[in-house]
Amino acid sequence: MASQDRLTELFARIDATGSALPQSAPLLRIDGLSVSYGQQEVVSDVGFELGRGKSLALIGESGSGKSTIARAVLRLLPTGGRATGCVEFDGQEVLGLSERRFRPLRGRAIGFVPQDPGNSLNPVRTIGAQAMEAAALIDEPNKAIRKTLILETFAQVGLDNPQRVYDSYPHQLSGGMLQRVLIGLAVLPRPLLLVADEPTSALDVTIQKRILDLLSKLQHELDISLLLITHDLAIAAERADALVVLKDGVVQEAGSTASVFSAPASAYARKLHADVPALNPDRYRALRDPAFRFLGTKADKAPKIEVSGVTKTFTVDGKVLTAVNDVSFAVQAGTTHALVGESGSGKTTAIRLLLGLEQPDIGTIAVAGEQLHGRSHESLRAVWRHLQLVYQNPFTSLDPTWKVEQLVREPLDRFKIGTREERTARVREALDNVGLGEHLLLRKPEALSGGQRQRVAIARALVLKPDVIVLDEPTSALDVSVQADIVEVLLSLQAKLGLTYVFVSHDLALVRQLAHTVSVMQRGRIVEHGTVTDIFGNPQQPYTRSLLESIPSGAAGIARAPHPQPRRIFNEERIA
Amino acid sequence: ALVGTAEFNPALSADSPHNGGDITFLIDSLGDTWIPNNSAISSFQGHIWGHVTDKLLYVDADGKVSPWIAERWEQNDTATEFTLHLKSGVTFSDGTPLDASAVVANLDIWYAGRKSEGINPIGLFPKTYDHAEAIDATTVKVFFKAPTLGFIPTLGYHGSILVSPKTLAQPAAQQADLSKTSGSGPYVVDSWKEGDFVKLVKRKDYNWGPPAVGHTGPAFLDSITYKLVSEPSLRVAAVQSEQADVAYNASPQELESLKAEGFTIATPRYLGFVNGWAINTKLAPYDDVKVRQALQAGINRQEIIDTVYTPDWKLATSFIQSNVPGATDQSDLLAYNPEKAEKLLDEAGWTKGADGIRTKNGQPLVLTLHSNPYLATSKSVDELIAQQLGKIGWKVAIRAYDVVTFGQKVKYGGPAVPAYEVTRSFIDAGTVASILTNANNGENWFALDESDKTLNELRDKIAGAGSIESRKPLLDELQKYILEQGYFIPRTQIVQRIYVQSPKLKGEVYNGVAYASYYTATKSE
Amino acid sequence: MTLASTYSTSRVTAIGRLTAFRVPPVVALSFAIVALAIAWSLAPSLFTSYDPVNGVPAQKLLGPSAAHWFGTDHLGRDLYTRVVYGTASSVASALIAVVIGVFAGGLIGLLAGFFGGWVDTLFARLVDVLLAIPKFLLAVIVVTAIGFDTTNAAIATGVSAVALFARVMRSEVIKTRQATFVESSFLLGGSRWHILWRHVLPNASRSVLPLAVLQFGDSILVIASLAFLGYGDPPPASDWGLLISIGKDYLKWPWLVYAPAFVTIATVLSVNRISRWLRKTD
Amino acid sequence: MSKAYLNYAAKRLVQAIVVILLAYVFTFVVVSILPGDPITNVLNNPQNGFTQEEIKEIIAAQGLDKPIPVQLWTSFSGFVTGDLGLSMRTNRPVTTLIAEVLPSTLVLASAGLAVALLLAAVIAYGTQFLPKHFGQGLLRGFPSLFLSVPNFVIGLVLIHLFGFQLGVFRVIEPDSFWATLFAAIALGIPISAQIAEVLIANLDHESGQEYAAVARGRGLGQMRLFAKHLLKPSSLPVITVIALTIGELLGGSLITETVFGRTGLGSLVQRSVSTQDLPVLQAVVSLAAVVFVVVNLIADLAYPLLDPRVKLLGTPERRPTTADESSVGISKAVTS
Ligand SMILES: Nc1ncnc2c1ncn2[C@@H]1O[C@H](COP(=O)(O)OP(=O)(O)OP(=O)(O)O)[C@@H](O)[C@H]1O
Ligand SMILES: Nc1ncnc2c1ncn2[C@@H]1O[C@H](COP(=O)(O)OP(=O)(O)OP(=O)(O)O)[C@@H](O)[C@H]1O
Ligand SMILES: [Mg+2]
Ligand SMILES: [Mg+2]
Repeated sequence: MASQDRLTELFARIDATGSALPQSAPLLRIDGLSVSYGQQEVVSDVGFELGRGKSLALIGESGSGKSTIARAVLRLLPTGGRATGCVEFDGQEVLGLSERRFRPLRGRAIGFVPQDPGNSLNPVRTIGAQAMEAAALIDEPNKAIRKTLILETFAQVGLDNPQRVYDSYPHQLSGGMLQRVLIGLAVLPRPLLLVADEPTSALDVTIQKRILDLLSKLQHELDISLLLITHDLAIAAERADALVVLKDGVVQEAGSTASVFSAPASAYARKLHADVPALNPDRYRALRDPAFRFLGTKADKAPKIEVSGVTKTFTVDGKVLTAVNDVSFAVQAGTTHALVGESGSGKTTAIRLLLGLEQPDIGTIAVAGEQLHGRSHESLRAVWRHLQLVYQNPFTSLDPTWKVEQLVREPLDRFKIGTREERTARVREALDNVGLGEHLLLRKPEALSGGQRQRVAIARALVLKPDVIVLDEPTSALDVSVQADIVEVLLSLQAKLGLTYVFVSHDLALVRQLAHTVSVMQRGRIVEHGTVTDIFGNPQQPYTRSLLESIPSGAAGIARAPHPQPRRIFNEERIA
Repeated sequence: ALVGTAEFNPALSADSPHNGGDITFLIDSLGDTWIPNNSAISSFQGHIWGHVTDKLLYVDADGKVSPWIAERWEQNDTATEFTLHLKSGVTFSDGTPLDASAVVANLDIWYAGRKSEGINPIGLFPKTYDHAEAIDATTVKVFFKAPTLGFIPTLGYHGSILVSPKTLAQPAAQQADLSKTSGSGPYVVDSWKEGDFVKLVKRKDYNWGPPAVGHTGPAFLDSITYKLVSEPSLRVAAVQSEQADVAYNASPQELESLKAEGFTIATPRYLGFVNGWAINTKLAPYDDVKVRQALQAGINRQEIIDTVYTPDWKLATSFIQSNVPGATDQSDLLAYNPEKAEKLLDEAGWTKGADGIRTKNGQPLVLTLHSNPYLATSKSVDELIAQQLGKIGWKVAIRAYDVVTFGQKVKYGGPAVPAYEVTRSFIDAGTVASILTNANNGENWFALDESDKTLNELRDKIAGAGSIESRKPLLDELQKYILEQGYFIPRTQIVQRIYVQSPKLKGEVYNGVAYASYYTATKSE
Repeated sequence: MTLASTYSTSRVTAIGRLTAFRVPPVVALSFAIVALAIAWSLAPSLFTSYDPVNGVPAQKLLGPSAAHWFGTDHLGRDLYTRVVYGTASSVASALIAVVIGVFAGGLIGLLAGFFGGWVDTLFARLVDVLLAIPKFLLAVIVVTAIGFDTTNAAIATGVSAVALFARVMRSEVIKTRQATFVESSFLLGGSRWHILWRHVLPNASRSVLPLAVLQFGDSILVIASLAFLGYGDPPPASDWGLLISIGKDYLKWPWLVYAPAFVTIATVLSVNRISRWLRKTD
Repeated sequence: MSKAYLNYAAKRLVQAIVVILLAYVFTFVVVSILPGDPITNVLNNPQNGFTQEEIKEIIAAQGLDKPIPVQLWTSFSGFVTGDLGLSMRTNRPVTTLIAEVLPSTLVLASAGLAVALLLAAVIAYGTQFLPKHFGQGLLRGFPSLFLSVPNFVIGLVLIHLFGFQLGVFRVIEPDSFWATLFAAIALGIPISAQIAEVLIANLDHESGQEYAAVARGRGLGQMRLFAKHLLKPSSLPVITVIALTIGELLGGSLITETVFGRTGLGSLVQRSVSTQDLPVLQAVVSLAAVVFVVVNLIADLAYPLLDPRVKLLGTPERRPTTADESSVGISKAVTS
């Protein structure tokens, strides 16, 4: 293999004794790796091995040190980062190499696919100019041939019009296309190892699947080893031969996918497994199912929320864009209705209309029998008293200059509810309901974790004791474990207080866990709706089916497992 | 024929070693407009006008009047009619002859200006002027509505510059362009730039210099460049490093060492009032003669010279400069005597409080000073005096305004101006008395109006005096009276113009208003 | 499952905050210098035994020595003492300038950014006009219009900074106004005024603070420049700019320029450092 | 894009014209608050000996007794038709006065800008190549230091050192090459600090961007990374900053010209302010505003053409960079 020769040559230059290694030796061996930023050690004594042509997934919650390990391997730690221990690449210790001697390895031997495609290409240079840099790593003097190679690679990663892509600036391409470009650039010099740091987390579910498929395909076709970083256990299990589970920079468990996935030995890996919605569709059944009875009462009771024939258009740069097109749905009191669909399908717009934050062009909206459309903010205040919203992003929905207590108390003050003491009591109660302790009362949002912030946001919505809470992807910015906590909080509150939820998400697995009824949106329209069992059990629309197929299931991991797991039920549903 | 004479001028003959050369004169400002009437009395433009134009008469540093363009003159007994006899053959640089009609045109515009065009009259030209007639090409007769003894000295004053009638006929905007102005002086304007420089070159056919300076032919130096450098220290440093030949208005502090380095320091005193205060007698407590006298005695004038100035400055001996004809020595009235000052203040009821400041009826004894913006050292003197007066219990507040604000806010007898700082030149001491009161459009310096009989009497007698001799004792009495009364508090004799000059440059002459003329100067290599 | 579980993040942020508030030595030095300047302006007599106004004329223009740290001036006054006594006016005038800039500019920016529409258009054009006139030129004209003294120079400096603060405030307000938490406050029953004062203003002001500190240093310089051109207080005031301006007439005795210039530079540099540090820790 | 761009350009142009006209009116109002004028000053000086009647007559002849709005209208209509009137101080046409001094100021300002850019580039780009601790810390300290030194002190020191001690230039020839160079240095230093701050902040920002790490992952060395990736995006916002420093250049020339004794717009302003020569002040301020507005207009119009990222948003004044805040010169915004 040409690339192998080149590499051998390269190493010969680096170290005359280093090339004669048996093929069976691991391509990448990490031992006792610790990384610290300043005083703070964020990765401690990590070790694993990755064989040639194999794949290994690093998994763990946010901040567990996954990216740090990846960067330590590539020696791209940001300023202040310091790595100690041993990183062996192809039998050669590389951590101690000088930058000058290590640099030839980058790109040529170790390719890198970053997490966020949007920020990973220079915005002021064309794709082609940047691709040429990658092509320069091939020993090919002819520029025209290099360009042909680039275009071929673009085609190989599934870009339809390689020449157009070549001439474009990054901002002219979609996230999915950019990620393909990046993968293309990484594989172009035919590296031995590909490090992919959460290559799909910034992408839509449907695109996510395609990208992962592409990576797997390339890995096999080109015989590349893959170090895949993800926080999603299901993805890891589907795509990797071996797993390394991290927490706080410490390895919790490592081994073949089959063994870790099917029989997690550590408590942390077990929890991680349990928290992935796709793997545990029935986790909250006990909390959720009692409310199904309300669905039957349609005839005798008016729905709590009724949206009918609502259309909303925006005019952007003279072009008319129909964000929500003739949307109708109804929600019974005490149940959860989910709006699902890919990004840009109009979910957020729909609920902004529902709250009266936007006015529909046509159509009517009623909450608890009260008309919402065509009303001013002032006149809606009374409605909002009983209708609250939890935003998608917990980092921007809380005023960073306020303390937790003030934040939760604000609606009480604004709506002038109760006496001082009563308000204080209600603030405590609400915080208690979402599981936040009193010691957080005087903290500002920046001193809270993402999960804690989102709980504050929920507490703030709850403190008014509203009937309806609208949740716009309340957990999409959080990792699975935190998401699981929040979902549990929401469901137990619903069970306790009989709340009505409108739940927006693009994560069908999550919706499957908690919703009673579902509307599937595509390009502003509702293409399919029904109870959660109908939609998931018997999807009618190809669009719905494609969404469902995109849910990672850990199937590969399970296939490798010696004993099938009971949680395959969901997978079978999908296949049906 | 005249051109011919110029060529045989002795200064041009081979035995003169110093002919030729260019000098650079560093000046702190080049003033504002160049309309001759509006700018002639500016203390900056006067330098240039002095070389570019001539005057009818010459007034030397001692105030002596001598012929120049006017070779002779006569007046009638009542001093209402004057006859001037002009030198013949004099021409302006544009070729126009400087004859009687040209002089009449100048006299007319000095008196009246062309106000609607923005050409001002010369403010100090006698307002009694009636008209002038050209009797023949070289004789001018000037008529006044009232006796005007001061007319003759005025002709040598820096405002009275002779400019070509062609120039005078131009509209204001043209006159304001210096290069379009023609005079009859030994130099002509070669080039200039507003706020930057004026370059003068020698006029080769010049042959009518004032006899009093001992030379009448063309100037020796080829060119003089007046260059604006606004920082005093830079001007001096440039002369020190031989980048220029003369620095104007240096800081007094530097003079000592410059002298030691061999530079020529000239501190000519102009004819005029000394630097000092005209006291506003309407404003309490300065309506009390004892307070004024205390002020007179409470100032240590020697210390001012020692600290702010150098020995080149002279102690004031009267309220007019000692070189003015008619000035008398009143030094004993100006002696520093703090005990006397304190005694006078005690007598006037101003008693010292715990903080050292004197009070009367709860009012502190305060003197507010407005530093004269035209005199760079004024602030330092004020500060020093504030220290001196502070010792005898006087509180001194200093205000410093720019020229414009000063003009707006600080006036003789103004409501918040107890002491107006005077820096002012004049040619004839006879004009002094009439300025002091408000009669005949006087300036009423001490806000006395007509209330001081003695002063009025002296004023009238001086104005009516037929001859210089009979006027002399009256002037002495006036000086004594004003200083005794504490109407005027002198600080030092004024040196408004300080010249630091390269030792290579020699032979310049200072006139009655302390302008340096380089007409006679030479520069060695 | 314990819902009250706290995350490792809390540990991380705690450490983060500690490191964030640990003051680097340069910043500590800067604080010390600023503190000294403030002390000088509050109680100058504690720092020197000489008289700032009355000197000993016989001891004029002495070089720096143990007795006179910065030497003496042309009237025999101790220059160090003059610097110390001039601090109050220098510091106070810079404060005045900052207060004017922050308040007038902040208010304009706040209203323009929050209300938008014609209010914004109106203020935006006003600010554009102010910005289009060079800052220093504007200050010179304003100080001429209201008269020459240090307070007026401070006012002029403040006026010339209004546009800057208006602009920064406006863009911050617009940024904040679009923040989710503002809309969220509407949903929680907040009125426009409540949101303006309690949400928009505090958030938008966060980035104005370091800028105000920076402007403080800049104001010292601008006021000194105005004093240098002769638009400051009359003697015997001894503002730093005035001292430098007086000193320039005595270039033979360079400490008359360098000593006050050094104090000015040290103070402004410290203030800039502090501003930079504030920005980082924000 | 093209239609949107033209739209945007038209809007910006109209806005620029409005700002210029408003600036004229604004200056007139401020300037007419100034006490006095050169004519009254001369007349009021007792030494010049004018009588009250004479004073009144002259003032009326100059039209100075008319109400302010009338004077504004006269002057404004003159401005719009290109007639700037006569200077009250020198009695010469304002256009002539400005034409005389403009070249000198233009030379100084462009030299100052060149010095500023050069210094800023050396400092900012130097931070990319010097060893982390010592050299970088030193270089990074420069902008703060430069911003803390009064412009006139730099000038005084340069004159003292190079003009007198070393005799590199003659102080009385401020227009000579070396004198101009040193004046440009004095003028450029504070401005270089502002540009360097922005550059450094941008460089830090860009090199911290994911794409820089990815490019390095592609095997690029520091030199290539800088030249190919960081240089352009970090330098583009400087265009906006430079446009904003035009005002500083003109304002700074006021002091620099005074210190170095140059005759230019700045010293013309100095002389006109001290005598309150309204027509000249009015003209210079308007000229400064026109220059500022035009330069910024050009920068705003050019920016979207140079930076492919920029999308033209509805409101024209939203700049792609952090122009808003950087007008202080401090790259506050750029860092955010
Ligand atoms: N440049 C840095 N300086 C200081 N601390 C850092 C830096 N980068 C990361 N950290 C810290 O190191 C820890 C590990 O970060 P890392 O980015 O490796 O986590 P991760 O597992 O990739 O998380 P995520 O899933 O959010 O990407 C975190 O606590 C983080 O705050
Ligand atoms: N205020 C607005 N002005 C113009 N277009 C808008 C506006 N709000 C939404 N849109 C457009 O309407 C469409 C639907 O947007 P919406 O935010 O409702 O999608 P979404 O389903 O919530 O997507 P995501 O999953 O990314 O949050 C998008 O194309 C969006 O660009
Ligand atoms: Mg990561
Ligand atoms: Mg959305």
